[in-house]
Formats: sequence, C-alpha cells, structure tokens
Amino acid sequence: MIRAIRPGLWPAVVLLVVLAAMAAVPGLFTGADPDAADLNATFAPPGPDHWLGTDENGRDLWARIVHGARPSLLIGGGAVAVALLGGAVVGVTAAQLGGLADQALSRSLEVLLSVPWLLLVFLVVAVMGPGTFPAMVGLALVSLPGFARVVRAEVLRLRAAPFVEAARGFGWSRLQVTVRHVVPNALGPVLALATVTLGATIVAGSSLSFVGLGPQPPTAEWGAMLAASRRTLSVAWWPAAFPGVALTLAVLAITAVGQELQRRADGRHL
Amino acid sequence: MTAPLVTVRDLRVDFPGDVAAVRGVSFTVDPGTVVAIVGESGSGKSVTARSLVGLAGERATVRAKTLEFEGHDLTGLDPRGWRALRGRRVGFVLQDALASLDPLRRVGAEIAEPLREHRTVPSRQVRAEVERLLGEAGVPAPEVRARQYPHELSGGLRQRALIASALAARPDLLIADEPTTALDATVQRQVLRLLRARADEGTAILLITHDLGVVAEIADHVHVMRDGVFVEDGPARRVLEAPEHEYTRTLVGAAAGHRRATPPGEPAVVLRAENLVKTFRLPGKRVLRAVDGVSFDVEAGRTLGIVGESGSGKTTVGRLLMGLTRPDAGSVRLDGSAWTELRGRDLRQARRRVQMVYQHPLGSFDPRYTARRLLAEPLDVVGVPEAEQADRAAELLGQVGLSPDLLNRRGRELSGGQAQRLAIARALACDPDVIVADEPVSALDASVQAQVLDVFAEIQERRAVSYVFISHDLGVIRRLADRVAVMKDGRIVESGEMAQVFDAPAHPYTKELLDAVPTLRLNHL
Amino acid sequence: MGASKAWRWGAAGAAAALALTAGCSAGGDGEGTTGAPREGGVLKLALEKEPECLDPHQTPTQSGRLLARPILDSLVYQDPKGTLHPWLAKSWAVSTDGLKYTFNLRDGVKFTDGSAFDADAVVANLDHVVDPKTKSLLAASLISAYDSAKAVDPKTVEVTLKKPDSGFLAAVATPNLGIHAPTTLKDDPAKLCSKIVGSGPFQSDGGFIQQQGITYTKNPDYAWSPEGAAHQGPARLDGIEVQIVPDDPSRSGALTSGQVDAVTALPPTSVKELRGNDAFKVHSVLYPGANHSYWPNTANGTLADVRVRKALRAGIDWKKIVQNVYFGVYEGAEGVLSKSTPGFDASVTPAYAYDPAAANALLDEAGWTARDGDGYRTKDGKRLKVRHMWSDPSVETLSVQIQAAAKEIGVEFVEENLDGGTFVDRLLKGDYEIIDTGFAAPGPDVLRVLFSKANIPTPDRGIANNMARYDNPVVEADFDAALRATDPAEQLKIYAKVQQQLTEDAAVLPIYTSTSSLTARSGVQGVAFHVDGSPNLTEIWLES
Amino acid sequence: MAGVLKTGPAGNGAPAGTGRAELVRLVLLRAGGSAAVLWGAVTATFVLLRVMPGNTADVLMARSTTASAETRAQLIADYRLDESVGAQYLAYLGKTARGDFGDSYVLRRPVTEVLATQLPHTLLLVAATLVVTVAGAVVLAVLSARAGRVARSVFAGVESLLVAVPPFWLGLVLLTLFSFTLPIFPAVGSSSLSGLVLPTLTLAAGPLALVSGVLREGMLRALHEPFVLTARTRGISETAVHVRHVLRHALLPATSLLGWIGGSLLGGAVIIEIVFSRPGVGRLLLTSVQNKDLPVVIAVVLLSALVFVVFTIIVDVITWLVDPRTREAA
Repeated sequence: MIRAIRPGLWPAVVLLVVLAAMAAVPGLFTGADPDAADLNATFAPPGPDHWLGTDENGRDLWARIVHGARPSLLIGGGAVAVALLGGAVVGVTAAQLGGLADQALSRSLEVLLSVPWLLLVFLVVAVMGPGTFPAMVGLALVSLPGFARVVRAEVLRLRAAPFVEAARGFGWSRLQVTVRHVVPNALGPVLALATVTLGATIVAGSSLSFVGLGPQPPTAEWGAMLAASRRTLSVAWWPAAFPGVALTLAVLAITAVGQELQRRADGRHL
Repeated sequence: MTAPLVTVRDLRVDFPGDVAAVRGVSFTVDPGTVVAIVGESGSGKSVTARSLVGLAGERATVRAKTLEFEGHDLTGLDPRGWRALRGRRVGFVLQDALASLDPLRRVGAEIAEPLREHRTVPSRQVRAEVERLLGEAGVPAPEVRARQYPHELSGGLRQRALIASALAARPDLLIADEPTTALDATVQRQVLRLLRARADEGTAILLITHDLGVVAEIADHVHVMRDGVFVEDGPARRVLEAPEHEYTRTLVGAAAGHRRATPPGEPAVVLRAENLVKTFRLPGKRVLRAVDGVSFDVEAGRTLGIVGESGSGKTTVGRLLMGLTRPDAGSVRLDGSAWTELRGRDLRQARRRVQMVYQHPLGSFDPRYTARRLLAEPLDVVGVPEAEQADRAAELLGQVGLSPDLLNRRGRELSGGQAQRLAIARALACDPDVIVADEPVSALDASVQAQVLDVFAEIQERRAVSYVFISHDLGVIRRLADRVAVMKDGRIVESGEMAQVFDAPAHPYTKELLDAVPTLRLNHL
Repeated sequence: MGASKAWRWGAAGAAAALALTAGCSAGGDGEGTTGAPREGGVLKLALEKEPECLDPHQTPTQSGRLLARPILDSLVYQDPKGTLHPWLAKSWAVSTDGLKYTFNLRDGVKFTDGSAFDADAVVANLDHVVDPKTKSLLAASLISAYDSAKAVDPKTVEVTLKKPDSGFLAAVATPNLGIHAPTTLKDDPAKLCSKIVGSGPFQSDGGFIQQQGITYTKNPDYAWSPEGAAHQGPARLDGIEVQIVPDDPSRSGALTSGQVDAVTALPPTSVKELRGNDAFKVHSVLYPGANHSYWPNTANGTLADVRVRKALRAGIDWKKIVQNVYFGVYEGAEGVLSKSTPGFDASVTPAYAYDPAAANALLDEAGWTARDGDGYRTKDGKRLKVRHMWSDPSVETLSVQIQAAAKEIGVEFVEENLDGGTFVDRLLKGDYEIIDTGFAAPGPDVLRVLFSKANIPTPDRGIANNMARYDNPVVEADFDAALRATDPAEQLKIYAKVQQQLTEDAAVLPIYTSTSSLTARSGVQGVAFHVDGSPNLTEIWLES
Repeated sequence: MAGVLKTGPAGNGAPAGTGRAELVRLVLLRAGGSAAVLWGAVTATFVLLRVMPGNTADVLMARSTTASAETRAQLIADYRLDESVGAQYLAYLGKTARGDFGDSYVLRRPVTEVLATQLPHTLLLVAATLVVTVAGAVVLAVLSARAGRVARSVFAGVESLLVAVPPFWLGLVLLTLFSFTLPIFPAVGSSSLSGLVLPTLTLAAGPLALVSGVLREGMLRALHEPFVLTARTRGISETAVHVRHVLRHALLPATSLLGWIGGSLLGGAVIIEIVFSRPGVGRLLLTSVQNKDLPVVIAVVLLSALVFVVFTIIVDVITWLVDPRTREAA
C-alpha cells in the first residue's frame, strides 16, 4: 500500500507531519502560553523575543499559531470525519436499497447541495449556537452529499466489478465479498476525497471563525485570529499575515497530498 | 517501374530513457502497392509509421540515412512543411475509429477537415465532396451519415468514415495502422477489400498490423518487425508460405492454429442449458432479447465453443452459465440441479464447480492483491489450510507455466499473458468441473494467444475439465473446441461437432463467418 | 450603550437599545471653525450601521434617528445641553394638571412635497405613531401617556395625555416623533421604511436602500431652523451621500483614501492613529448614562455572592485594560454612571480602585480557597467559573484581556459568543453570569431603568434592562421616592444614595464610558452632535 | 473523463435524437425534478429555523427593550407566530408558491422589495466573477497546456495556492494593499466599476484556479487521444488542433465544475460582501439568519436553490449541445 512518495510531495508531507505534531503536542514547538496576555508588549513586531510578534493583547503569535493548529484543523478534520461516516451510511444505504429509496436519498442530497454551504452552516450554528462542535456538524452536513455520492457510486461500481463477481464465483457469501473486496477498494477513492475535502473544509471552518461563529475566544484559532487582526490592521500587519500564511500552507499541503491520493485511487480504476 | 513513393533507409527512433524503439529499418513503398509491417505490440511498427509524417512524438528523436517522399527529403522538414505533407500527400488511418474520430464532431466535419485545410475543393463543394467520399468508402446513405456523430455509426461504418477522411485530400500514400483490429470478422473483410481497391487504383498503402491473416488478405510486400528491426522482408506470399526467420514461423504457426483431436467416447453432461432467455430493458422502452431460447450441453472433459460477433449474446450466456444472472426463462443445470433451485451454502458450493476466465484478467483481480493473495482466495474457500497454500499456489502457477517468483506481484505488474495465465490458475484453484472462458485471449498478442491456448489445452488433457469457450475468433474456437454453437442475435443458429460445423457449415451465417476470416489458407499447413 | 459598536446580532439590540427619551449634554469637541462657512458641496459619509427601517416612528435605532433627522423636523428642539427650544411649534403651553399640551405652530412651513404644515399634519403624525398598524416598537413607551390630539385651528394643536409626563416634550423633540408629510402616512407603513418626506433641511428622492445608504439633497426653501441652532436657513451643503460600511477597516480606509469625507464610530485603534494626523479630525462626545459595564447576574450563579462581585471589581485592573484596548480613546469608568451624567456621585469612586490583595481576600472569604491544576480557584471541587455572554465580536479584545486579568485572581471567564436567538433566550432565563452593555441616557433616571425589579428580563416580561437582575427593596423605595420628588436637587440626592448602595452591592462592574464619534477630513467643518449623541449632519459645511 | 470517450457504439446506426424537441424535453424534465429540490430546500430551512432557539417575537423585540407587551402581542399576531407550526408551514408554502414571500419581520417591508434592492449587487458580482473565471481559466489553461513542463508546474503551483488561500484573507490582503495602502481601488461601495475589481478578483481566484486546472488536465488528456493524432495527420495547425478538438473536450468537465461553482457562488458572496462592505444578498442573508427573519431567509434560500438549479440545467443543456454522446441518455 505504501508506495514511494514523489519527491515533489515531500514538502507537503513534511508540513503535514509538522502540523499534526503541532496539533498533538504544541508544547514541542513553543514554551509560551498562547493565552498569556502581556499588556506591556502589545503589537510587538516580529523579533527575537517574539518570532512572529504579538497581537493586540500582547500574546505571542507563534505560540498562538502553534496552539491554533489543533482547533483550526479539528473543525475541518472532525467535519470531514462526520461527513465521511454519514456519507458512507447514506451512500451504502442508497446503493443497497436501490429503486425508490435510492431516488429519495439522492434527491435529499441534492437539496443539501442546492443550499449555499455558508447558509447551511449558518443555520446549524444558529440552532446549536456558535462553537467548535456546531461548526463541525454544519460543515459535515455540507460535505456529506459528496461522500454519499462517491460511496454510492463506488459500491455500485464494485458490486458489478468482475473481481467481485469472481469472488462470488468462488463461493464467498455476499457479506464476505463486501468485507474482503468492496469496502477496502472503496476506501481508496473515499479517503482521497476526504483529504481533498479536508482542505476546503478547513478554509470553510476558518471562514466561520472569521465571521465569529467558530471557536470562542480566547481559543487560538487561525480564522478567529484573522478576524481579530482585521480591526488592528492599520496598526500592525503581522497578526493578519501569519495566521493567514499558516492556514494557506496547511490547506496547500493537505490538498497536495489529497490530489496525490486521488491520482493513485484513479489509477487503480483503470 | 516507377520510382518508389517512399524511401526509408536506416530509420532510427529513440525515446529518452527507453531502449531505441526503432533500430534501423529500411523499406520502400511504391505507388499502387500494399506494403505491410507486421509485428506484435512494442515491436516499433507504429512508431515507424508515424515517423513518416513527423508524428513519432514530442520526445522522440528520429534519424534516418534517407527519409524521402517522392524524392523530397523529409528529415529537415519544418512544422509547416510537415503539415503540407500530412493529409494532403499522406493519409493516416488509426486503429480504433471510435477514438480516432473526434466524438464531439459530426462525421462530415471530420472528413471535411483535410479538404478545408488543404483547399483541395472549393468550400462550396466541400459538402458534396464529403458525401462523395463517404459513398466511395462504401458508406450507404452518405448524406445522412455525414450529419451523424461517430458514436452513432457501427464500427465498420466508422472505420470506413475514418478511411474516407484520410483519403479526402487524395493523398498518394495511405498509412493504415491496425485498421481492422477492432472489427468483427465480416466487417474486417469488407474494410480490407476497400483498402485493396484503393491500392489497385494507384494509392500506395503502408499497412501496420499484428495480424498475419490481414497481411495474407491484401499485402504485396511484408516486413516482419520485432524489437525495432525487420527480421524478415519479402513478398507477402513468400514470407507467409516459406518463412525463413524463426520468429516469422512462430507468428505463422500461431495464426494458422491447429485442430485437436476430440477425445473418444460418450461423455457425460455436466452443465446443461435449457431454453435460456434473458432480456434487458433499454432506454425508451425497447427490450433487448440478449439471449433468446438457447440450449446446449457441456460435456465432461470436452470443450464447447460458442462463436458469435459482438452483440450476439454470447457473453450473457456465459454469465447465465455461471449463475451470476438469473435467466428470464429456462434454466442452467449443474449435474441436474438448476442454479435457481440452489440456496445459501449449496449455491456457494456449487459455484465453485463452475469458474470463469475473463477477457481482461486484471478486472477480475482485486487491484490491491498480489498473486499470492489472489490464489489464496479460492484456496481459502475450498478449505486448503494456510500452511499448504503456498505450495498449492506454486503448483498452480506451475500448471499454467508461470514461475513462483511472480507470487509477490500485483496484477498490474504482470504482462497480459502472465495475467491471463494467473487467471486460469486461479480458476483451477477451486478444482472446478467447468471453466467458462469469455474471450480469454482476444486482448493478447498473436504469439501469446497461442501460448495461452496451449495452456488451456494442456490443462484439459491433464485434468479432464470442461470448457465453455466464448469467442468471436474462429481460429481460437477451431483450436480448442470439440463442439461448436454459432450465435447470432441471441440465438444459436447452428451447432454440432466442430469439424462438421467448420467443414460443412449448414447455416448461411456460419458460412459467411468462415468466409470472412482472413486466415492463412495455406495448403501445406 | 456604546453606539460605537457595530452590533452584528439583532438581539444585541437588547443592549443596543438606546436611550429613548434621549438627550445628552456635552457638545462636540470639534469646534474651531476657520474662516467663513462655505456654501455648497456634497458630504460623503460612511456610517457604521444602518436602521432596519428609515421611519423613526417605527423603529427606535440610533442610526434611524440619525438618518431621519435631516428630513424630519420636530415640534420642539432640544439642544445638546438639554434645553428645549421652539421649532415647528412657535410656542407651547402646558396645563396646570400637566395633562394638556397646546402647541402654536409656525407659519409658512412647507413639506418638500409641496403640502403645507398645519395642525392636521401634527395630529396625523401623532396618531400614526400610536396606530397599531404602524407596529411601532417604541410608541407605547415613548409617549405612553399620549391619549389624543386635536387640531383646534390650523395653527393650534392640543394634545391630551392620560397622565402627567414631564418627559413628553423631550420625547416630542426626538426624531422618533418627527413630522412626516401627512400624505405619506396614508400609505403602507412599509413604504416609509425606505422613503420618508418631511419639512427638513434635506430631502431624499431615492430614499434609503438597505446595506447601501441614502442620498440627500438640500431643501433650498428651508427657513425654519430651530431657535438656538448654530446655523439658520437652508443647509450649506448641496447634499449628503451616506454609505453603510459596517466593516471598521474599510470605513477607516475609505476615509484615509479620500473616498469619503467623514465616518462614524471608528475603532479606537484607528482613532488613535488619526489623532496624530492633521489631515483628519476626530470629533467626539461622551455619552451620558450608564458606562459600558459588565452586568453581573446578582440573582443566581456564582456572582450572586456579593463578595465574588466585589472581588472581581477590585481584582481586575479595569482602567489599565481600557487604556490598553482603547488607547485612551475611551475613558475608564469610575462609578455606576458616566462622569458626564448629571447627578454622578463621585464619592463612590474609591470603591472602584484596583486592589488585588483585597480581591483575593474576598474570594478566600467566600470559600473559593482551593486551586485546581490550571490555577483557578475552586470550592467543593467546583471551579470558580463566570460565563460572559455576548454577541458582538467587537468586544472580543476587551473580553480577552479581562479574561486574562481574571485568571490572575483565579477566576475563569468563559466567553460565550452567541447568536441573537440564543442570547435572548438565555437572557430571559437568567442563564448567565455576565452580560456586557452600556446604556446612554441623559440623567440618573437611567438607574431606575437599569436596576428596578420591574425591569428584570424574564420570559413573561420580555427583554428589559435590569440585566444584573438586581432586586433590592431599599433601592426600590428610593426609586419610588425619586419619581415622586418634585425638586430636582432632591431627586439627585436620592440617586446619589442609590449609586452608593449599588456600589456597596457591587451590582455593576463598570468598564469605560463610550463616546460617539465622527472622524472627518479636516476640511469638514461645523461638526456638532445632537442631544442623543448622534452627529448633527445639517450644520456641516465643507471648506473645499 | 477518459471513460466518456469509451461509450459503446450504438451499433444500429439509427440517428439519435438531435432535435430541438428533445432539448426542450430535457429541460422540462430537469425543471420538474428541480421543483422537488426547491420544495425540499424550503422545507428544510423552515424546519431548521423553527428549531432555532428564541421566539421570533422576542428576537424582534430585542431591538427595543422598552417596547410594550401590547406591541409584542401585535407582532405575534401579525406574524402568525401563535399558530401551530404546521399551519405556519402550510401558510408559507402556499404563499411562497405564489411568489409571495411576505414581509420581512425586521425590515418591515415586502421581502421581494428588499431582495430587489440587494439582488442586483450580488448578481453583478456573481456575473463578473463568472466572466473573469471563464475568461481567465481558458486563457490560463491554453497558455499552460502549450507551455513546457516546468512552466506548467509553475501554473499548477499558483493554482493550488489560489485554491488554498482562504477567500476572506485574500480579500483582506488585496484590500490592504490596493485600497488602504495604495488607493487604487475604492475601499467601499459597489456602484462603480473599479469598486467591483477587488471583490471579483477575490471571489474568482479560487474558482478560476480550479477551472483552469480542470481545463488544462482535460486538454492534456485530450491531446493524447487518438482523434487528436488523427487530426494532426490531416495537416492542420496546432492552434486548430487545440481550438477545434482539444478545447471542446476539456470544456465538458470544466462546464460541470463551472455549473457547480456558479450555483455556489452565492454562498461565497456572503464572505466577500462582508469583507468588502458591499451591499448584497449575502450580507442580507447573514443578518437575516441572525435575526431569525424567516421570510427573508426562506426567500434567499429559495433564490439560491433556484440559481443552483438553473445552473445545473444550463450545464445539462451545454453538455447536451457540446457532447452528442450524452443525448441518448436524456
């Protein structure tokens, strides 16, 4: 399964590993408390004391970016995980039931698709209140149809695939064939989609924080940091620049890896 | 004797990072003759042909001592010069007409393209000319066909349209790269006749093919190519009748096929198809009767060949035999009990007794699996203990002539022939009574086809397994079958002992099929 | 409340609801007019928020008043110091029982649609405000005493009240009771939300377009400026173009890049920056009334314990935080009321000093003695937690600093940024420890609005302003006394006592005094503020 | 979509429906299916808004802490908030179907009127974005498809970057650079053409990069198809090869992507309108959701669902027109 990583992909992989490490053990990267306000050092420019400077509360930006990795990535990651599970359930159900049920499910997904994603999330957040979890659920709802469609298509494709037929020909039961062949083979494209979606969802999650509907202060979350920085843009550029760079780099890395996974998954179809 | 239209001396083509694709070939093409370059895939024959029009590929380096067209040197040609040559002086026909005609454009527009580009007729007359060309290429109702899209035409018509487009600007040379490979036998024959007719009218034709039958049908002169060099040249008849090079002999042998002796005795029936009917609903409330009242017996240790052209319903029959689809009527009985009567465990056990070998073996392999796991899967089912599986797997590979070294490879890492052998080994793993083989060799090169068919034959001799061989290729059927059923439009139009059907066909369709096959009718074989 | 806030959530209006019987003293600090006023020019103004409806009869927003004022005149004019002057009414008389108001109307006033201003117009307007069809969100409270009006003759109107109301004239002076051309009142009230016609110095043919703005043109015939106004006669500006730009950086960028002449409510960072720039001038005025404060839930939860409230008051260096967040643009609060409020009791100020030692002692005394792993105080294993509920992102910086400061004394502030619906829901249920808001009002009377038992928001009562959920019989008695007091000095005395009691009970944690500001390029002259703190657009002129 | 090229032959050679009647049928069929989607969208929104916390009347009243109980009762009666959810739902459905979205709770005006003032701004932004996206993507894709390997990977890198950059941040950066620091474009306002430049660029950046990438990949894939080789053997120029054969094939997947993008631009417009202080449906939507202004929210949802549906149909029609192979399926 693990094939050599293309040389061009190394920076992305390394970045991802670093980000994951930041999210898991932020202490490795900074000793500073991300929430420690230092009223005597507000808007300190980047320098030896504060690598990336400080924000309007004198909080160390590097520390906040490091500690911000977890909530920033968690929203996207959680949303995609929920969407994947939900999508898998819906997709498999639709594919298995077929007929009218399939039609109804597909239509419902279309309804979800037809509502602009931000509105959908707004609605969920409005119902559940702002915060990490509601943002996650809202965003999950946005990407669920994509997963459901892919899962459904994969199940249908694999069910008709000659090697699945061949396995049945050996006398395996339907369940055994599903466990042995359908699920593992569907996993490739679904995981590839998940990775690509993850990038988009992280951007979406940060947009939510930007509008103030994500994690609440003082949680260091990149989107929220950007939103806060906007008010002080005329005083200092660094609080607005670095979280944006972090966000962009994270999404770039994830998307690059996702596209590679997608290519591999596509390659297998041929 | 006029001067040759094309003169090629010591043509060499390299691709960076690869072995040289063409390593010094020389040939000439005279007006009014058909010159064939024969070889298997990867031999460099297509690259040779494309080099003549400067389309060997962006990364290709083409060198030649001489590369002349009508005495003009082509080696230093600039893009403009090449474009003036292409289409106008040299027409090019590619293998798969469905892919070679732009699917988004009308057939007429495709044929008109060289006309407009080279302004061979005034633009007002383009339409009329297109229809004339189509008619000339043997396309009925050209005014209708010109307005259709490629996918709306049958394979034969499409290939004719493609030829019409290549000939549109009245080129002096027509290069045809595997022009008939995708076609059914009868259609193939018609297309070849069309090409021959053009040659007789004076057009020079360079024919690229892997099929010696095609060569025998129309070529005047033949070059046998292998690994980038010509291993044998000569007049077609001489090369086919008295091949000098060993490789040529292999090719000729593979193409000619041989008959096998039918085992004597009155065999028992293992699998019986009774009045099978299977219909499919098509869009627009049409109903396709894919299989329409088909009955036959599969006898123990013998081979039933089912012959038919594409769309005749033979693949559906295969699936019905496997019990993978339910017939709308009739039944398939394995040792007397019908698939439809079996349930659960019984059904699964019965399934093991009928195994399938597919046209594309890779499709029947889980892409994640190595050969070892692929073989372990059926072995698990029949309860071979894990400890013995490795030995069994190696043994199975041995039976199909594969080395156990391949056990750790994935399907994609195998060659076409290796993959199909592995598929056979896999089918054998359950120790089945019947193997249904659906076009098992049609995707393979000629010499590999012969080898794989040999594997089938050997196994049957050793294990007394029954085969149902489904193929459009009469050569394949002839090679293996004891009994033959000829299918057309979902029905069996004729069936019987192989010799009887092949030597004295009763149904006109069977006759037509047999006639159309461009086999090497060489008396001494 | 700080009008400078761009409230994003509707329910924030709970806090945003501005002093209705508005009035505030303190003129702008932006005088210093140079040279003779120049006629002509169009003022381009970027506003931080917009009204839902332009008709001030229907909705009570500050922005609505601001935008309606140039078009609608009132019977009475209240100058920035709170004094009443004749406007469309030349004079008025109040009956001795305080139930009848007789207005003598000015002659020659014409609405910009050509119709004449007369007694019938006044009657139609007052009736329109109270007409249920208008669905006015403020009518009932603004002129709750209103009974009826009748035109005695074309130039005389007699208004009858149900009960005496000394605030009636001030209410009449607000744009909320401004006089529409009566022809427009017959239409669907919805139409008035985008277009109104009055007799004011400006008119707007295009009307107000949501999220976009409004364009005014001068009414050249205007000759009935209120008595005491700095400028009489037609406006000097040819017109005003108002754009709605809620986004702070954009508003500031629009000003500095010369796209607009003036903007309202710049964030303190921008104000601080522009203060050093001669090309721009910051005009501002302190809002009287309650400071922007944290209102502790005194009824239930952790803050029901007065010692904890006092500890928060003493244990957080509020002034330093305000200085830090607002760079001196907003002043730190030093009592229950803003310093500019008449009746402000300075004697309470020492109670608002920073004293962390006292704070810690108070918390120890309250039983929050243990500390958990994160350094927060605990009692019976429960962490000392204070939930601060808000729905306006602009307070975030402030909240964060307070949160950090509270951690020093072992108190965890949980910041909850809520959507409007949830906010209101929890407000009514009292499910919070702290809400932050301010409340601009002209006098100490506001204390009654803010701390009387009757104004505790509940699901039955609906939204009201006693967000501290403060309920003290002593203070209730004082409120009653203040209502009955006829002597203003006596009234102020009672309210001073109330301020002391509220300080004793730590019923409010005041933070800063809001200012209303208009920042303009230096060529914008004649900037002043209305009594309610909104900028007076009609007297502005442009140097070039 | 190499798979598309491998559609099986029709065999019978009967002309497939190429008539306009078939096209009309296709559109009607799609429109019929879309009606269900619209209904679903309205219903889902209604349900969601009903379970939102806070009574609509109280949220409305929140703007005036001193409004009387009478006003509250009046509001509740006026907006039928006292009726059962079912009755309210049916009332909405009925009116909505007649094109009457009712009055906005908060803005006190008919929703249609409110939308009419906001929609043009958003439509202008979306239209400009689509134009920039399509034009930019085609130019970029053609340039990069014909460029060398290195240049191509540079193009691809820039595209990935554009897709990865959060739009609100990009807007912020553009605004800071080209409006606050260098006053080239206005910081606020939507009326002028120059005011449209930055928001359009911000909104178009991601889609442009996406579409350009898909177009280029499509072109590169098509360049390897046998029919392109065939076309070249006819002696036609590279430009003709690209325009006549390659681009058309690449357009197919790009069109479906573009349709999806077009349908969801309205969502992206929310952020852009906030960042650039532009009037428009996006901002209206945000405030309406916050205010539980149900009539406005439903109208906007319906509108965007309608836009989505229209784009889907447009894509179907374009596909039908460009790709004859899909016609039989219809």
